[in-house]
Amino acid sequence: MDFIIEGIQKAFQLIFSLDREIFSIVLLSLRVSLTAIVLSSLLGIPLGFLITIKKFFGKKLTIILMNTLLAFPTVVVGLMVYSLISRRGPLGVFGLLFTPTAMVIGQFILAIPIIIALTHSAIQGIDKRVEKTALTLGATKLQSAWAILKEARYAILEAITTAFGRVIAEVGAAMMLGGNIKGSTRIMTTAIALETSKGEFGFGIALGIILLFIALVINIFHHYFQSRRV
Amino acid sequence: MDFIIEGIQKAFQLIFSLDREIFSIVLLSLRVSLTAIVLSSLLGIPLGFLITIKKFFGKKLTIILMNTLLAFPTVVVGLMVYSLISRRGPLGVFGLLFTPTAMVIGQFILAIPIIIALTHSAIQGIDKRVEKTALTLGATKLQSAWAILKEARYAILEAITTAFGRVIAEVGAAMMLGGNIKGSTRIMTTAIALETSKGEFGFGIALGIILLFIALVINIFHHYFQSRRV
Amino acid sequence: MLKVKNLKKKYNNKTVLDIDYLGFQESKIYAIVGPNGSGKTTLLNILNLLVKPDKGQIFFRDQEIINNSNSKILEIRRKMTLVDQDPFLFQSTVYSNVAYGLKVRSLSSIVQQNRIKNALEMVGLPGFENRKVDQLSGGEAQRVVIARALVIEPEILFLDEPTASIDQKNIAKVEKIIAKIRRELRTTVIFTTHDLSQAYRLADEVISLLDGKMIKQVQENLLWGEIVKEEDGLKRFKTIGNVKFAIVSEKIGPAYVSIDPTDIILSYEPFQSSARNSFLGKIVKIIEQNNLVKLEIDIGIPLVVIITRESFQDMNFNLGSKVYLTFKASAVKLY
Amino acid sequence: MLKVKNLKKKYNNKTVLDIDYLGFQESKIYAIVGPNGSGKTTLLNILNLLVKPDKGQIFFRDQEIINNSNSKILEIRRKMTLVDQDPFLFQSTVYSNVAYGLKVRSLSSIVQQNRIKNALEMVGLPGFENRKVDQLSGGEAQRVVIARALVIEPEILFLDEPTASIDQKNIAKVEKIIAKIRRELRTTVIFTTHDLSQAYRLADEVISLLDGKMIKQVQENLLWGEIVKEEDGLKRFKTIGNVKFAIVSEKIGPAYVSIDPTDIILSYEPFQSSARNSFLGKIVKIIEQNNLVKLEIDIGIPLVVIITRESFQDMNFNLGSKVYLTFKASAVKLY
Amino acid sequence: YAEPIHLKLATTTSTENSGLLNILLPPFEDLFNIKVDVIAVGTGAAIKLGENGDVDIILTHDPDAEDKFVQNGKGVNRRDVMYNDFIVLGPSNDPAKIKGMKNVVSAFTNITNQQAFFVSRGDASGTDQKEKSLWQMANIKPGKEFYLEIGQGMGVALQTASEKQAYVLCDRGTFLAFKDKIELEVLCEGDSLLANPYSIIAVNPALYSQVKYMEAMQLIAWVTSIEGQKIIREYKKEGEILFHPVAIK
Ligand SMILES: Nc1ncnc2c1ncn2[C@@H]1O[C@H](COP(=O)(O)OP(=O)(O)OP(=O)(O)O)[C@@H](O)[C@H]1O
Ligand SMILES: Nc1ncnc2c1ncn2[C@@H]1O[C@H](COP(=O)(O)OP(=O)(O)OP(=O)(O)O)[C@@H](O)[C@H]1O
Ligand SMILES: [Mg+2]
Ligand SMILES: [Mg+2]
Repeated sequence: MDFIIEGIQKAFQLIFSLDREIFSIVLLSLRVSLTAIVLSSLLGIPLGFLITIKKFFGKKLTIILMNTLLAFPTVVVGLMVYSLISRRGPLGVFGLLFTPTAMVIGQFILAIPIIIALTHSAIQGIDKRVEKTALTLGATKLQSAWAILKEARYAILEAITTAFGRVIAEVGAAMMLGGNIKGSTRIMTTAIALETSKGEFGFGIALGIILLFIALVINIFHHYFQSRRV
Repeated sequence: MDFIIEGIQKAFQLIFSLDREIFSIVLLSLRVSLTAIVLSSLLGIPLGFLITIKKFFGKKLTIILMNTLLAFPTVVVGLMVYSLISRRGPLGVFGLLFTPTAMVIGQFILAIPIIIALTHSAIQGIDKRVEKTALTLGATKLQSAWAILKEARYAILEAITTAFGRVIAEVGAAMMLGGNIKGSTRIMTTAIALETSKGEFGFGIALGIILLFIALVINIFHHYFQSRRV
Repeated sequence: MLKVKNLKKKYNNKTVLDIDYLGFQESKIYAIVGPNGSGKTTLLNILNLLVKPDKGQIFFRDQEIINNSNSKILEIRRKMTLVDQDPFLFQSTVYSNVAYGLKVRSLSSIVQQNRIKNALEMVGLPGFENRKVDQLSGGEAQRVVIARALVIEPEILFLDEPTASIDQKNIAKVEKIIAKIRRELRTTVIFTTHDLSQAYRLADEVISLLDGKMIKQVQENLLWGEIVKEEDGLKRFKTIGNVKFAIVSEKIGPAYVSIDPTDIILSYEPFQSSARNSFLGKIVKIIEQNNLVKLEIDIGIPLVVIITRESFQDMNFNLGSKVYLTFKASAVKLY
Repeated sequence: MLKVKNLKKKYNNKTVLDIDYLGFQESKIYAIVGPNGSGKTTLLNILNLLVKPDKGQIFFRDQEIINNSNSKILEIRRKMTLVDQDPFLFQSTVYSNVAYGLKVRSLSSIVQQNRIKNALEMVGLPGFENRKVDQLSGGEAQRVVIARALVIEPEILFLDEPTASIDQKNIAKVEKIIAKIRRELRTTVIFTTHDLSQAYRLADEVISLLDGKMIKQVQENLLWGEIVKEEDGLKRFKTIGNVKFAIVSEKIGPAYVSIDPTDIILSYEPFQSSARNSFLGKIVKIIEQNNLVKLEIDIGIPLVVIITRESFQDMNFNLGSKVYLTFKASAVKLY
Repeated sequence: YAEPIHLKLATTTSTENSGLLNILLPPFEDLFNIKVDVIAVGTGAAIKLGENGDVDIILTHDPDAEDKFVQNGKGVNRRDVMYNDFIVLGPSNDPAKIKGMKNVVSAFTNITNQQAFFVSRGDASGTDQKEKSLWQMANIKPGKEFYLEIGQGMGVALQTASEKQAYVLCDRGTFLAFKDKIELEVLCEGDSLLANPYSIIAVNPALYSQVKYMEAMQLIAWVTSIEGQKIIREYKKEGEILFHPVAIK
């Protein structure tokens, strides 16, 4: 209990002290996770759409696999990417390990099954008449896809929010691939893990609260933006 | 790269050796995560339903908060629950720390915002006429709720799958609250973390593959069950 | 058995329903007619206790309902059912759709099966039990929805445009069903329609709605046009084809008017009278209706006139007969 | 400008459409009639290139389409549009629904605004631009969908039961629109309806479908019943009210038959002839139709008979006249 | 058999990872019918768990923090159990030329002077505290761009150092476990400053009544017993001795 109270106090202190280190950690967290989310949405939403709309061999299997990948542990994602980009790995020459780019790759892999699976279920639920109506009115394939996505926008935005929550909160891949290097790849969650292992539980909670606060601000923006567009 | 190959080999070895320890770790993972998912579904689906259907003060805020909680880092959930159930915490007398129950609590807290938020967006997308039709045909409030949930079943099952993926793959809360005690609270992900910290990357990947394999089996069952019911 | 008093319903500050009193009796058939947006669907929704009116009371067998407990409302709602204008089918089979109302009432599955079989036969869809609902044609879907309502055997059945996309053979079937359940189960049927002849053919009473208000008369001869002030200083109602009626009115501008078909007098010669409206027309349609004869007379626009069988025979009217129509300015009712 | 050859479409191994040849010419109006499930909607979907037939060819201005490239199909589909039987409105405002077809064609927003304003006025919904679509009454929604199709100014307009839930005043409006766009824009209009009088009133040609096949004749006097073998060894068609017709048929069992209203001869006295069907009936409805007169005669069931104006006058028929109907067994056509 | 009593031991990840506990504890468990639940966390977290009474006993290697733990009355009966040694690892080309140096403080000075990369755990663990104290002795304040604080465990630190071809301070046990996976070699060892002492401390039963003090004392007795110390002395990994017992001379 006292850690929570301590955590809340510390969180306020940190926020109001405008600590430069905290600030840059927060910024990096956001940069990495938002990049990963933008990229995985750009790829995942069209894929989720195609999986739902198209008939193809192995469709059911693909959907099951996507749902399975929702259970991909972050550490394992971290390990797998690590073994590709480490000095001894096939992509070692690019020197990606322990850079924000590596973290983006890890989070991208974590986010994409979520985006695909939830986009699939979002579009699954859309009235079959949307596509027909759009075609009837002269829409191209692309325009009718857009019409369907627009009808599903609420659930798709929820998919993005869910994926964002997952990656901004994940620690395993970022730790493994970024290395939690102070001043260069330390992000909110790896900082929390560090403080926790030091026994600084209150400080960990404080950082967690700041993270949630940031998520809150983003969600408020997103909600505002969403309700304006409809 | 070599870790991945090593991991795949080790995964097969482990599966076919029917290692008793691995077996009990897998079983505990499943027990904890499935319990957490059942409980959070039982609470979260009705809550998600009510949030969507009812008009109440602060509705928008509630939805934004749920979306924010999707970004709850597992370590922070672990820390917060820890400070409640630690000996010194208000619930210390129950001696829950380092038990599977504690892990269930942690995962429950992680799962519930996902279930609520995705149930909300699932029901949001359901034709408004479902409720009217059910009422018209003499359904009680509860029966009409059931009719709505049934129309949204696909997306709600996806919500459960997503939440299941999240908790079976999470490590922070389980580590903090279970303690990764060999033979009593060690689950797949904490074992993976342990092996990774030992530098046994291949073994970590092997366990990760087994975890994904289990998720696959569950998803196949779930898919089969779902397509039979429709 | 069902009545409403002082009913008011607004949407976006626009009154869409405003009814002082309306009562329905057991085992009678009521038709509600009126143009698009006149409040028919809204009225049915309120009567079926699905939408709360902003003001007013609803009585079921003299018991006030709206402010009752939820369980009481449910109990009463279970005695009625509504077939929607744009009906929704649960994404499943025809069978489980039709079974729904029985399932929520926990009826035994044997009863369910029998009733469902009967109902599907009644609407002309025997053997459709296992059809997926997205494989139905428009008219088939509409009839499934009617079957789904029939199996409940409600005391009051609301039907919102039940035959809008049903073919003629099946319209006859549905109409027979309505007559049959009234006769055999003493069901009160309240339906809306845009087919006035259907309304008169089936219903014991026809209720006309216009802009949310009940209007006394039939909507035959309901005309849309403009009230203008002519050079002679008198007000006239001008409608399509430049046909003009003398009218008694305070206001000018666009308006609905109606002329009661029984208020119009027919004659072979024009006759000098106080009635200010007199037109020459030609009979283009003759329909027998019980002891009355309904004539459609073309005076530039078609006007319906109802006269008795006797006068029809006495006057020796026939198709193509040229006749004078005479009616008072006050017979042109303004809304 | 549009024609189909050897069209076949099956659903679940049941042939729902089977048409040898069907052609549509520019600037003409076609009505497609037929009972529920006869394949009307399926035909429109195929003509609008939304559903692929299992077999057959479609030609647009003598160019085969189906096996064309996607972009070609799109180009041709953009010259037509379909108003669905159970139309879907995008969850948004009336304006953005009506604008959709213009937006996908990237028309300038000034053109959009003008056309939308005009179209909404045409369907009698001026000022509805900013209304949310879930706040429309049934008939209003149907008219929004018609407006959405009109703004595109298609060369071919398909309308699937466009007036099913529209009130009489607005039906007249929609019918006028159809006539107007044909006249002014040379649009080909192909619509389905269950209202035969509407079909004849509007269309240059009426196409009858039954069980997916085109049938030659009108669907007045289309009857459902059973062919039975009587004790005298002859086959008769038995329908409601135990009315029986002599019929020429190989098969027995349930069937549709039709009797061409012009194949029936009327007389005051029964006359001995080779025609094997003779019934006494009473005239219950008289409707003038151009130079013909359509009579409805009750012989237990209502039968429609069409005669010329002259013979109507010569015979001095009138409402209530008792007349004999005579027609040959071969006039009872079997499907 | 009666249900064994569960004793909760919080220890550092390195102890657990070395594999020693898997040899040391089973004979004790059999002998006393006590099951030891090992909770392996960071040193700081292990001490915190002890402070909160969530474990019964701790086994750590951070003398300063341990002193404070005992001074604050949270822990009682601290016993030194064993020590192992730290070593300085680095890339084989050894840019700072410290290979074979005995004096670790001057080795550290060389590393800074050469502006070679150095990976620090930066997680306030025992190893981290030791490293900090060495910098202090060398009178150097690291924290430039060549000094990477990663805030993670020893294994990752080795991995990182290998990737960056940097120097790193490491305990011998972890190095042996990672030897094959990294491209680093031992460059500096043997300084008495590099000793890494482990202590075992029971949680004060006066503060938390439910703490299993008796069993904790039994465990302390076991690891400091002749048999216990023998097991420690004889535990080898990759043919090398890892820990040197100190409880019994
Ligand atoms: N949810 C709503 N919000 C706002 N206005 C509404 C809503 N529902 C209906 N209306 C308006 O209320 C009026 C009455 O609608 P109602 O559906 O009762 O008409 P109706 O008589 O059934 O018409 P139709 O013949 O077209 O079905 C219409 O003007 C309609 O636009
Ligand atoms: N997707 C489908 N799968 C299987 N059968 C279908 C499907 N769509 C239509 N049918 C069947 O095909 C037949 C023709 O349907 P269609 O919708 O073309 O009829 P329709 O003439 O438009 O009828 P209505 O007047 O009821 O609208 C019907 O028997 C219908 O049940
Ligand atoms: Mg309506
Ligand atoms: Mg149809």
